[in-house]
Amino acid sequence: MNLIVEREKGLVELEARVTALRERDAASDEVRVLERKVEELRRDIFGHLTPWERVNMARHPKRPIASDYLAALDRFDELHGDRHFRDDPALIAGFAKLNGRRVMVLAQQKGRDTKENIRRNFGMVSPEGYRKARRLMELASHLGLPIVTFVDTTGADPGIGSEERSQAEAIAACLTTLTEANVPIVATIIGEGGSGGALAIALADHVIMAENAVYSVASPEGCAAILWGDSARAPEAAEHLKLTSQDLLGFGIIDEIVAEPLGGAHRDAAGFVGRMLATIDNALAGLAPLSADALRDARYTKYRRIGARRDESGPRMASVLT
Amino acid sequence: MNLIVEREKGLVELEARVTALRERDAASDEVRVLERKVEELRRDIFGHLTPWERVNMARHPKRPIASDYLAALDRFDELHGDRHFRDDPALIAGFAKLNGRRVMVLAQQKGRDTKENIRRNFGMVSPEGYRKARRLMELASHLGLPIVTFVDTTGADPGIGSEERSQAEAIAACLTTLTEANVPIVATIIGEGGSGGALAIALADHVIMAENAVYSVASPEGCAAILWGDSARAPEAAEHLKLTSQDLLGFGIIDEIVAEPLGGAHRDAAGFVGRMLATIDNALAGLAPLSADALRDARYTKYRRIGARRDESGPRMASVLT
Amino acid sequence: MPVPEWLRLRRDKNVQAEDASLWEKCPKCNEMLYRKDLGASQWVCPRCGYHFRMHAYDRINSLVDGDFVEIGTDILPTDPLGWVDKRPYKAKLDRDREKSKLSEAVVTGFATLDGFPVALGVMDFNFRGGTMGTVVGERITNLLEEARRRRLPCIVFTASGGARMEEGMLALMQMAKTTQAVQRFMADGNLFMTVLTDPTTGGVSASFAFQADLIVAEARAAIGFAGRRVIEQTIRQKLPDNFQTAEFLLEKGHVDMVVDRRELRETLVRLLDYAVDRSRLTPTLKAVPEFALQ
Amino acid sequence: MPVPEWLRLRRDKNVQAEDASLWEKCPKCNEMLYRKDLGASQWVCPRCGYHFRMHAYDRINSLVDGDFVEIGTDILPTDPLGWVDKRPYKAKLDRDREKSKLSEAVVTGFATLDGFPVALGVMDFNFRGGTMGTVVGERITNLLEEARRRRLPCIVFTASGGARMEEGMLALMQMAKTTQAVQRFMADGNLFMTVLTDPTTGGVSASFAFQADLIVAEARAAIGFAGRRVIEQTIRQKLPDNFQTAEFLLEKGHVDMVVDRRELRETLVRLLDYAVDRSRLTPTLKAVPEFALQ
Ligand SMILES: [Zn+2]
Ligand SMILES: [Zn+2]
Repeated sequence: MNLIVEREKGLVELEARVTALRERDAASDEVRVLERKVEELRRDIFGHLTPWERVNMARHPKRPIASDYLAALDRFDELHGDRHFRDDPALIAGFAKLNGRRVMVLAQQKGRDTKENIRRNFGMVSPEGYRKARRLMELASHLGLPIVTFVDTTGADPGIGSEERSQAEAIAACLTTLTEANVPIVATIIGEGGSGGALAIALADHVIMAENAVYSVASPEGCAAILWGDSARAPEAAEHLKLTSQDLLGFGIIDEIVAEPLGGAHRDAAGFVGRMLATIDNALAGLAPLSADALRDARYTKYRRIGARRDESGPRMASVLT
Repeated sequence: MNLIVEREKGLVELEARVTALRERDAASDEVRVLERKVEELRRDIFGHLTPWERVNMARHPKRPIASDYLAALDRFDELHGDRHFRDDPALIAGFAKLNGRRVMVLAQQKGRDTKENIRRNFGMVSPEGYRKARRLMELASHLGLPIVTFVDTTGADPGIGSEERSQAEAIAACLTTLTEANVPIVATIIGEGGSGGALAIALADHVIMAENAVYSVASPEGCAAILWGDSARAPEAAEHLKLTSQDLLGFGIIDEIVAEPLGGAHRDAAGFVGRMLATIDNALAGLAPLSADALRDARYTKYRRIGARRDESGPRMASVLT
Repeated sequence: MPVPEWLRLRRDKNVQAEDASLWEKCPKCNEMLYRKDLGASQWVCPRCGYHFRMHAYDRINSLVDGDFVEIGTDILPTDPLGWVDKRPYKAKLDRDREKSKLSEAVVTGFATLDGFPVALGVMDFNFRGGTMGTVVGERITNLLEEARRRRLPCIVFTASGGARMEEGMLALMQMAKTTQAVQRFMADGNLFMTVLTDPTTGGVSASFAFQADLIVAEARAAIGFAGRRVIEQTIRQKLPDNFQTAEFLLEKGHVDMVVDRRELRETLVRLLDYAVDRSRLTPTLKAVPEFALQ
Repeated sequence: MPVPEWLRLRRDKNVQAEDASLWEKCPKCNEMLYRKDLGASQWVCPRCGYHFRMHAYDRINSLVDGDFVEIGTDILPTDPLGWVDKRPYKAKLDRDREKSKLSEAVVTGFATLDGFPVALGVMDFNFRGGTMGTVVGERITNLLEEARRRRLPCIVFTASGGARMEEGMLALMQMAKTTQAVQRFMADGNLFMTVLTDPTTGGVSASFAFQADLIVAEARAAIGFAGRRVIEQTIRQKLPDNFQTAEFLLEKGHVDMVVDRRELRETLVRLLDYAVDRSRLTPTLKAVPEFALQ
């Protein structure tokens, strides 16, 4: 069960009571007292989220998912298929208009219910999905359309079929194609950004993260399993991984955070989605004047400097092994 | 049963007898008489091959196949796989040296026996094979290596899996990649050149054809089935299709013919293979000085002029439909 | 072969194949349909949505804003192989010309779609089963070259049984020719779109049809490389009903979208609107026939 | 962390991990093998052909003609996240450094192979399971940039459990960094080759490992994206033995060839001979360390 959903229960009840009372008599003392209590409760629950609570927030069943963002665009027309093997429903892609701007959108799509989650493979993309993404990145380059991505996945699909069709190659090819792209790229981390499966569509000129989204080298469960052989220690791993938006802004791995309402994006989904789209539009406006070469050079430098540390006192050519 | 194999039977017997006799007494009258008879028989059987006989010659079970040419190269190292789905044994590809020249080789490979034919799918290439070819055409372009191809297929694989993985797209992509290639391309038709499945690796700067090879818009069986609903009328279709090397040289669809010994390439396989390789080497030498742009322009023009017919007396912009 | 037919065609927007009967039976729901109504409904059965194969000029009329400036009408078939089977190839051409009111299996030209100037090619199954011979290859190539010169988007509707047998290897070489033309066209940054209609197979599918930036398939169209019968003979079993349908191909990832004919024009306009920067079209490109006659 | 180790390494060509025992048991055929013999046979069991994991310096010694000029030794790990679990990350690094006689999980530098000057990177599973953190990412990137400047072919031997958890997202970003470096390197027409050794998974396989012009897999190596255990947990069944082996990948078309370690050097030289025009190498590029120190 989702931690946040658990905690919200009392709050949601109380909020309903306040609404009901307010309808009867908005000025009553009882309403005012309860309103203050709601406020306190909210701050109490959501004021200082731990990393593990953020992970739960990012996985909240009511959190806006890719389709909510797509629905809020001026217009969206889905394009399908990798032209070779399959259309992967875990990755939605297509032409869109965002504030009148023509763009190519790539999005990892979870389901709202079990049935859709099965169809969407819980947002875990298969090689075909990455190959569709790659094809459309190239089309965007060809047509001069900026690329906008929505990242929301625990990680790339780890199934037999995905290994048989080279998940590794599919992800590497996406990274290569984003490196080559001659158009602006804006990536958003809207929920979970898990591992290479997320990065495959997040190598970008500008990376925007929802305040309570998480973005990490591995899912906390995966990290705990790898390091300690025990995925139940995920909360502890989350603590270590520095996967929150604030952490990542500090490291220069993301460029911008879109604040969420206290209690999470789902508490004002339409408002939050709108702010996210406006933030994307703003980033695109900033990148629009840049030439293809300038974009690619800046993109190279952006990633080039992450983790570059040279002990300048040491020798450059250290040793000759004979 | 192969028509040529049938006809050869008496001849092969007679030749064996001559050889045996000659060992005993090379100068005997009997030997001379028989030698003359062998000569006559050869001319009788092979002197004027009909198109259908050529089809049978192209399919002769002893005819040199791709692996015979590969074995005669200075060196060959096979490269595998489309990087996505499968390594297709019907299409062999890899680095080679030909008279010291570094080249990329792509070859359709039939089997010598039933077992190998099943493994090689009778030389009918699947989408994965064409995608491997395409990948290595791109690698050749990247490394500046000329591309040499050996065509020998009844046609592209017509199976369910090939349709499911878009045989059409795979062939079209090969044609596109050969169009873009910045290196010389020499194609050889060594046996059967069947339809789009052959052309996929035969769009080239210089096309060489073995004298008794055939190259056609469809296999004679396929053509007869399409036009008359009766594949048994293949001999008749062969007559119509203008699929012989002489016909195609006349149309400007191939550039050069390598003569075969009377009775077919298999009657002097090593010699013929050597002459084919020398012819390829010669063509490569001719193309080597050309720049990438010059190659591509000449390639464009070469195919551009095939079937271009304009009734100059007629109007250029004919009609406005309102 | 001069142009008299075209003059007639200008007047009759819903010209159809030789069968001049007033009624057509829907092969899916068996409804008897009045041909005139069918023409008005883009040859889609109003009862069950069945898509009849459509005549090239009907197709063009259903798409373009106003004028359609046809080009390539001076590219006409000959008989390069001197082919004679039951009848001479030339006689087959004559009959198809008569029957289809077409000079060959593709019509090419310029038009605007909701104001977007485009180069448009439309193949027609009524002429030699939409097979690609030298004329189809040359007209498509010519269209792409003219579109490239003008930096116009190009849309080709495919409908083809494959390569034309009666032109032998000259027909096969049109795959190479058209592919090269598409590659050059696209390398300049131009948009190439194909709409795959029933049926699209063989040499056409394995060249320009599947080479496009965007591939739209018309609902329920049969699309593939090898013919259904060939595959059935090879594997010696019946194929499932949905095999090689547009919907099957969508699931297998081969096409960008499947569109009902009644929504096709609107979809193409929307795709053009995404892919082409309308503001960068020069004024002379906005009107037909001015831009086409440059 | 200065360089004393390297000085020691120069003298001992077959340096191995901390276990200094004289004997090693073959895990496949159970033969007891004398370590010195194993070193001489490139860590391949002479009885059954089992490939032991190989130390980076052993690997380099088994490949290069003479000198190996190491670069990037001044790129050294820090503890960017301040990670402490059972032990602090820094302590883990210290232990691995001691145990493996390596300063990090990849060794990079220049050498010649049968006269071909190459940029060479060799990962080592003995250091943090060959995981890619900032140092691996930076050293690989640095190697590619230096090779690009000199127009040298580049060969990287991979051996990796994936991204290094203890460096968090900074580790993941090395996928982007190395991929970009490879793309730039290859865009200039240079040759990039990878040799996938046991094991190659996760972030390394999904970046530079599978991005190469030529991908050689060492016989029987385990190669994939997701770890075997993760997949088994996901699908809740045992995987077949050959799953994710080099041989399995060859059949599935993912790698160019599978090579026995004993034939690896010869194979790489042959591939270089095809892919690189030896005559165009300038004389200064033919010798080490002159060219490397430019
Ligand atoms: Zn109906
Ligand atoms: Zn052993």
